Amino acid sequence: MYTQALLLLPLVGFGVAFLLQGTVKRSPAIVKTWAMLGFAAIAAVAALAGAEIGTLYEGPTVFGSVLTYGLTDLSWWFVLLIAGITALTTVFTLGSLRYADDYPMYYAWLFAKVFGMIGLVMSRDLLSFFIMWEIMSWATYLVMQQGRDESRKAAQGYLVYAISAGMILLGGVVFLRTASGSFEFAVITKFVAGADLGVIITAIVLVLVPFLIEAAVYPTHGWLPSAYASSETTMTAYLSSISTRMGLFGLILFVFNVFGLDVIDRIGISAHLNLRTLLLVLAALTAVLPTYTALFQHDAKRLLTWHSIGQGGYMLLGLATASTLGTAGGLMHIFNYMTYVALIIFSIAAVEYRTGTTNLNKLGGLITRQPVAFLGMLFGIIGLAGIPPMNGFVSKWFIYRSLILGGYPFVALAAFIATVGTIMSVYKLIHNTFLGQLPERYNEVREVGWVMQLPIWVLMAVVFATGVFPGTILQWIARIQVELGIAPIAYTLGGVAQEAGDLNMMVITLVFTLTFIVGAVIFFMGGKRRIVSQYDNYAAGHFLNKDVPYNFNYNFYSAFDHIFEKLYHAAPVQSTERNLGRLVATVGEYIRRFFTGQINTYAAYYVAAVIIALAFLKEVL
Amino acid sequence: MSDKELTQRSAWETVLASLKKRSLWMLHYCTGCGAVELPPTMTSRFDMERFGIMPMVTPRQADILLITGYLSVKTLKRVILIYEQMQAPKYVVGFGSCTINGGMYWNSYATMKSLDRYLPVELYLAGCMPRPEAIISGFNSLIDRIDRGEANSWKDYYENYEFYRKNQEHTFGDIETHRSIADDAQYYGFVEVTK
Amino acid sequence: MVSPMLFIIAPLSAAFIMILFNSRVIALGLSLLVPIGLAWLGLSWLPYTLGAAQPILVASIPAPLGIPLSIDALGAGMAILVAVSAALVVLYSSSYMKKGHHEVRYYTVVMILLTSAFGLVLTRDIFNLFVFFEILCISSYILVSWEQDGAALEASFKYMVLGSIGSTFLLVSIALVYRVAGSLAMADVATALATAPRGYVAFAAVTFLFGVGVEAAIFPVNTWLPDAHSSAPSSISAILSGFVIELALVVAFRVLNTAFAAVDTLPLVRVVAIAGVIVGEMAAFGQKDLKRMLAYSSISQIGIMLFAFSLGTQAGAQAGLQHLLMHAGAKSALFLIAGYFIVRTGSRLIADYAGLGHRMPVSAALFGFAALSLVGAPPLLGFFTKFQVLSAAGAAGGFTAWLGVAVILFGTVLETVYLFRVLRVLFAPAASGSPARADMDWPALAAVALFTALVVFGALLLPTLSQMIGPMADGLASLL
Amino acid sequence: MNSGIGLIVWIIAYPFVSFFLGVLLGGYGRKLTARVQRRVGPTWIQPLFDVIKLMTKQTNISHGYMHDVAMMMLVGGTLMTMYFVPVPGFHYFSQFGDYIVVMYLLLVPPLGMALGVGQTANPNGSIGISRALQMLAGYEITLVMTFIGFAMKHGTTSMYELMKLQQAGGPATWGIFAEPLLGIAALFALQGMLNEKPFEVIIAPHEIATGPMTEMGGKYLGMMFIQHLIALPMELTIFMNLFLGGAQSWVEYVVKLFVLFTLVLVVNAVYGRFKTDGALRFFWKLPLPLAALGVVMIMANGM
Amino acid sequence: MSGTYTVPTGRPEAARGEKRSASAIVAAIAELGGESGFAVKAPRRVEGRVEAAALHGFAAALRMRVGFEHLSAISCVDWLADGEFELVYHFWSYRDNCLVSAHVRIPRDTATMATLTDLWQPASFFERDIHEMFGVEFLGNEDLEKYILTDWKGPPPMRKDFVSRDFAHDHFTYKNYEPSWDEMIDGGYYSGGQNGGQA
Repeated sequence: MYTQALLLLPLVGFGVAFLLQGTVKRSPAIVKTWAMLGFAAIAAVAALAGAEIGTLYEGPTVFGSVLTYGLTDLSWWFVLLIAGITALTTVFTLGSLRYADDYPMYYAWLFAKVFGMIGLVMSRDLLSFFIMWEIMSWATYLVMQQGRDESRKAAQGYLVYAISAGMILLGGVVFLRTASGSFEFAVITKFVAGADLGVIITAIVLVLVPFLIEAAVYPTHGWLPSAYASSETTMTAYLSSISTRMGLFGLILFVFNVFGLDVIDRIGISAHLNLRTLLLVLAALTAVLPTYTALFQHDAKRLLTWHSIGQGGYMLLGLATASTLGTAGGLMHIFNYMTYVALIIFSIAAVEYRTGTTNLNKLGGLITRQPVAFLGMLFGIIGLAGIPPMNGFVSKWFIYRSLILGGYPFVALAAFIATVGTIMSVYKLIHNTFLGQLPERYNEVREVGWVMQLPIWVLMAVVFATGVFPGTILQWIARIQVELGIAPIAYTLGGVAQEAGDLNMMVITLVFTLTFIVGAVIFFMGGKRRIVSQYDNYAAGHFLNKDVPYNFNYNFYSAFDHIFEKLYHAAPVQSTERNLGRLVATVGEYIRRFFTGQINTYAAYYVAAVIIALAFLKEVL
Repeated sequence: MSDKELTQRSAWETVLASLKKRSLWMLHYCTGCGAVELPPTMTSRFDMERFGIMPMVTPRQADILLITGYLSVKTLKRVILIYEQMQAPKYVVGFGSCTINGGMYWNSYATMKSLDRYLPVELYLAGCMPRPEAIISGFNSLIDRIDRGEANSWKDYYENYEFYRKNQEHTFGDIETHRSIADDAQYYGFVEVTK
Repeated sequence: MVSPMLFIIAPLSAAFIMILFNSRVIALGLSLLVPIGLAWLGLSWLPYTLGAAQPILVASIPAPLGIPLSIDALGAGMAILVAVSAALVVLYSSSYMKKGHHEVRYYTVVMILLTSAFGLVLTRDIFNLFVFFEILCISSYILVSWEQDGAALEASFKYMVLGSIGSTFLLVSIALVYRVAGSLAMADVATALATAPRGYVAFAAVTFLFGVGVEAAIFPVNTWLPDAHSSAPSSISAILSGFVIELALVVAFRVLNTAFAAVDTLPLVRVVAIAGVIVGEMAAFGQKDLKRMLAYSSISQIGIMLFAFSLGTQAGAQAGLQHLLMHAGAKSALFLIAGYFIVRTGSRLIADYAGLGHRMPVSAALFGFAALSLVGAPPLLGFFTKFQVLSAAGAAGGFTAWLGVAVILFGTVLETVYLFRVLRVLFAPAASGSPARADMDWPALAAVALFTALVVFGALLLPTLSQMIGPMADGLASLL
Repeated sequence: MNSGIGLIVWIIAYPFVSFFLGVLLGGYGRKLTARVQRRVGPTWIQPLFDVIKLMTKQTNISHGYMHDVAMMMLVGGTLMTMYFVPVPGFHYFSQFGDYIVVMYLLLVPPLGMALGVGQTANPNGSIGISRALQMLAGYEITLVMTFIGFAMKHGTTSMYELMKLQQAGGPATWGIFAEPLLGIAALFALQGMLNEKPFEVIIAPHEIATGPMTEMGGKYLGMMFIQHLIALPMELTIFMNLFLGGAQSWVEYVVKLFVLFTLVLVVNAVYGRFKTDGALRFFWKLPLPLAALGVVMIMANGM
Repeated sequence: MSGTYTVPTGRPEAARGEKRSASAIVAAIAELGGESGFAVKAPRRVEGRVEAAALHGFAAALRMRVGFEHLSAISCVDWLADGEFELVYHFWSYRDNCLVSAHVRIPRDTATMATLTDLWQPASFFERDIHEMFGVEFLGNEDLEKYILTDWKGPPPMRKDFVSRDFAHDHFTYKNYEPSWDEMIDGGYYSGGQNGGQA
């Protein structure tokens, strides 16, 4: 009963929000309360739907085959993630969405997107999977294109990628349908197991490439930064945390469940150089290059969108090792990343709500004015950088262990290079926003209201709790691994107990608190200390005041600028993207010239056509 | 300097003083010609690091403020700012005759005649640029004074701040150092809380 | 039951009555009434024709001499589509056409076009087919040149020249056929041609194909279409793209499958179809003028339908017909909305529509939904029909089929880009201050809304459609 | 000392032992550098006097609560990492966290300091921190490459296991002799990790007024000194465990510490300072390829 | 000549051509008309008096027509006895490697002079310096504010009638090396902060 409700509620929500769009200008409260109610209900139903795992439900019959949907462990995990983050984002938007009339359809499209995602995650046959995939990508386009014209241009970029991904998938669906005779996953699995190599390769390419495009893996990530960064900040949080992971869900579902791991491994030269190694290399590139591009960004949101690509690379790294630890790391990283990226972007939204800008060169010193936002971002960046005691560390530790012991040293090195890049760009983010001198124009900035603070506190608690007690999350992941046919991870409440050295986050955090207390004791043993104003500062004898600009924000990592200047501006992926677009336009122009506009050429075409047709038929006869 | 400090020092303070004297970090404000005498004192020829004295870059980390020459009105403003940025206990060392009585520029309209009217000076090193031996003997006497607990001139700045402030104002008017010495004095308890 | 002959008589007589009274009100009333009546007539005949084709006795003259007409499931279906589209377009024209610009003549020519359309569907006699075909072409030339400005005249002139070349080829083919068959009825022709020498039949088939092909906008010979559709008044472009081209296509295919069955022309048609899709999409990609872009998009959609029919399988025919229905709805809606965009801004260039979406929110939304369906976004009708076409191609198998699938998929990506580029321009921030609402007038809005409703909620009538589509698809291959 | 009362006593005593070792090492370092410059140099326990002077400063200025918490996090973080590094006779905590954990825990103190320095709102400090993080990309990546090579070779990422393997096998299996390429690369990385002269651009007194320590006065600077004195032996021990086979007895441990530190100091005493991008280019041109070559060699002749 | 002015840039035409001797330069100056008192003082030194009012014209002519494109300095001499300031303008020619110094006498109490900043931008620094140290008013030079003795309230110190020693004595208290016995009692010798409020 709950499973149907999971699909029905977003639809109803969409309908009502669609009708309420007119009221947004006069009183946005109506739409907001409706949205809050709707998403809270979805979250509640998602929690309760756990009981109905495994039962299949019949949907409408299309083209003679019944659309079936239902919950499995993997899909329930994703449904919970979707429902949770949507509810939190909506709570945040209650406070942050001031200019509601700029986004009349904000919640309507959000409902549509949730419907698409939940449908995708719960679909149990190929056709319903594809229908929900298309609905989701269209809904994502509609969600992105709201607000300023800049976001519409970026959404257009996303649309090209999403539609080409959708069409390749449609090709794959048709191919599999004709080859295996039906849409059910079971039939397809049996067919693929028996099929010869050629068929498998085409099926895998046609099905997996769209997921890589949606998950913004390295060569196909061009659309993500501008699309996510130009939409409204809370929407950036929502998109970065969950929207790109649908591609990963597809990957997990098809690689582990539908095609099965042994079929995937049949493609490739040797046990060490097969499809999974290709995925690993792609994942490593995805992890490293976007993270170092994030270093050069001047806008906070754009910096984080580059990170969402980078962290997507980590998840793919974990999954592509297909070992117990690796997949556990990948799956947990999806959850971890969702929590702390939402936390960071919410605090950026809080800063933007008060100061009106996210330009890292203009901000500074807001720690004294917005301490809660600072704390939120602090927890977030510790998680993003993967430093204990936050949860980001646990999943990264799994991924490193599996890569090193799995015999991929250089991929492990690439992962660590990405971590160093993350730490650098993450510190630049918190330094330029909260630390340094407070510009005089932000003197009256105050903390944001409790509505916006609530999600920040909740996420901080989640990031810390799952960091110290990773067992709570690992139990879900173990059940998923069993369902995917991988040996489940031997988890304890504090981490992992394995023969090759284990991890216990509880002990690490306990030791950290004790040593922190020792540090505090030493600190308070010293003399009295006095907090002084920011202008009472060493400036080689110069007198500081509010007119003296005394911040180091611009060009924060100048050495990297020197070294990677040319590479960054060459931006290989974006330039290939532009050239491709120009190529299609010029070819189109030449073809259009076929329609010359003079009647005599048309007559010539006519005669030529008849003659060629006759010749064609002659040799056909 | 009230007499109480001189006589009744607890055993712990005595031990502490003997330890603290072994580490003095010096911020040399090289105005005038005095700076040229410091390299030989610091490097291998005389090596003042034997006594734990090390040149330091920022006032926050320095204990000794070595003013090595005459002070004009403009440089005095900077010296006051740096002095107030230093952490107590801090010792001003006047270096050369220019800081004692204006030295060669005794009749100039622009240079300060005696340093101690603007800052509590712990130690003067006489000489129209004293030689490294003089510097080191001066520092040794400073170390002995710290050991005996007599090097408390920095308290004088807090206790008689009005005197120093008036002289400073007389010279260059008001400066904005974003800090009030009177509040500091009461906060740290160098002066009995009047209000 | 009322005789199906009414399909031909009613519009013809309505045309003459209108000319007689020469009053706008009567003309509008009649041209609304007749299509609605015929639509009802088609609906009433549909259940009967599902079972078997119903021959019609013309003026009670028996078979050998009388004009052989018969209405089968395909005929009834197409008749309903034509009637409904015509009714909606006339409703749209009532507020779209400028008042007093000798409108009566406009409606009479539309009525004549309708008669020829119904005639084409019902006729079983090859010469009769040629006559109705000529009436259809001529009325199209007149309607295309309706704006009387430079572009329209030049376009209709080019259309006429190509059309006449096509008619001569058709006449040649009929002559060849008549020499062999001795009779003009398609049934006799089919039996006669079966025994004729293959080269001879091949030549007749090719000339026939490219004869009708001009009107059916088959790839090499559809060069008139971009100019004609873009310079014709939008209501006419809607009719042309909506059902005129499709009608010619269906008729061409019916004759090819039956009369010239001896010669397997399907591979040729498939190659032409795939070429049509690619050329249509690529040409539309760089377009600056909205109606020209939609015209090129029609070329590619026709290519898709032709590709579906050319598969030769039952599933292919059904998919083609469903796609035809969807395209009629979506493309007509797009053309009609484009018409009002031009009326409101006075310009045909997309760039000048910046911020128009804020002034005409409802029509922009309808444009969006129609585009979504044309591109094949679930849960709209477009998705199901496109999926049918692709799975039929998949089932048919063979290299050209899979090539067709790939081309259609690539074409859809291009189509999405250039259609949603228009939407982005529409909703760009309005240059002027608060935009005054200047939406379409209510009759036009009603017509467009109905077209879009057909397309958006089309998925709901899919189950009922699937029972009827079987016999309709058979109609393509039988002459009863 | 790994169970029961011995453990509790050692947990309490270990920080003091480590601090004292740090003071000795620090004093020895300044003495050695002085001797290289033909100077007498301060007493052996000069760092102790510095720390006492700093901690007993009567006025201290702070720039906010984050500045204070950062100092506690700095010293606390280092102490925490210290417990996870096995020393002769004590490896209780190694079972809860392997070398990857230690590598990440090593990042906690710099992050804490960076946040504190950030709040002091002094651009010199920010420039220093940005240089410190950029240098991280230099030496840390080389160190990790060497570690990955070893972990892959022995199939375990736990530092204690690696140390035991090397102790069992005797000096021949010590990291620096068994895998010379990795050993040399790690030495360069150690020089970077300890912020010694060729890679000391972070402090750079004349250029950015001691970088991060610009606004640190009184007990704040004292806390940083304490952290430095505790971190010094720990970082040397990490290198020793991975490459010199750790130490069974305390005498061997102290001797190895001083020998290793002398090697680092001698290089520090005579070299000038790289610019930041110069240091990075150096690390990516010599040590990293060296380490990579070492790993390739390990993979070549089988796990 | 106040108000915004555009400073001519680039080399004047006359500065090109081959090198001339000092006497040739004197001849060139003579034919400028007006001043005739210029004479060769040393192999590469030409000196002469110019009236205050005529200086600006002379300077412009010297630059544009004779080719002396570089004003190297303006210095001021205080003739207390004659009650006059003597402003010396040093012009220099790169091509001739010769210095022309024009001496101008202006009355001491109403010391005003036309500015040369419209011909040479650096002239403003020389004029600000002289204004600060001697109190000469330069008409047409807007920014005559102090940049050396920023907090100085007293009269222009370089004037001969300003006695630095007397000013120092009444503004600064000196260390009292021979304190009388009562001063010694209250620590007169020890020059700490006790005695008097005077700086």
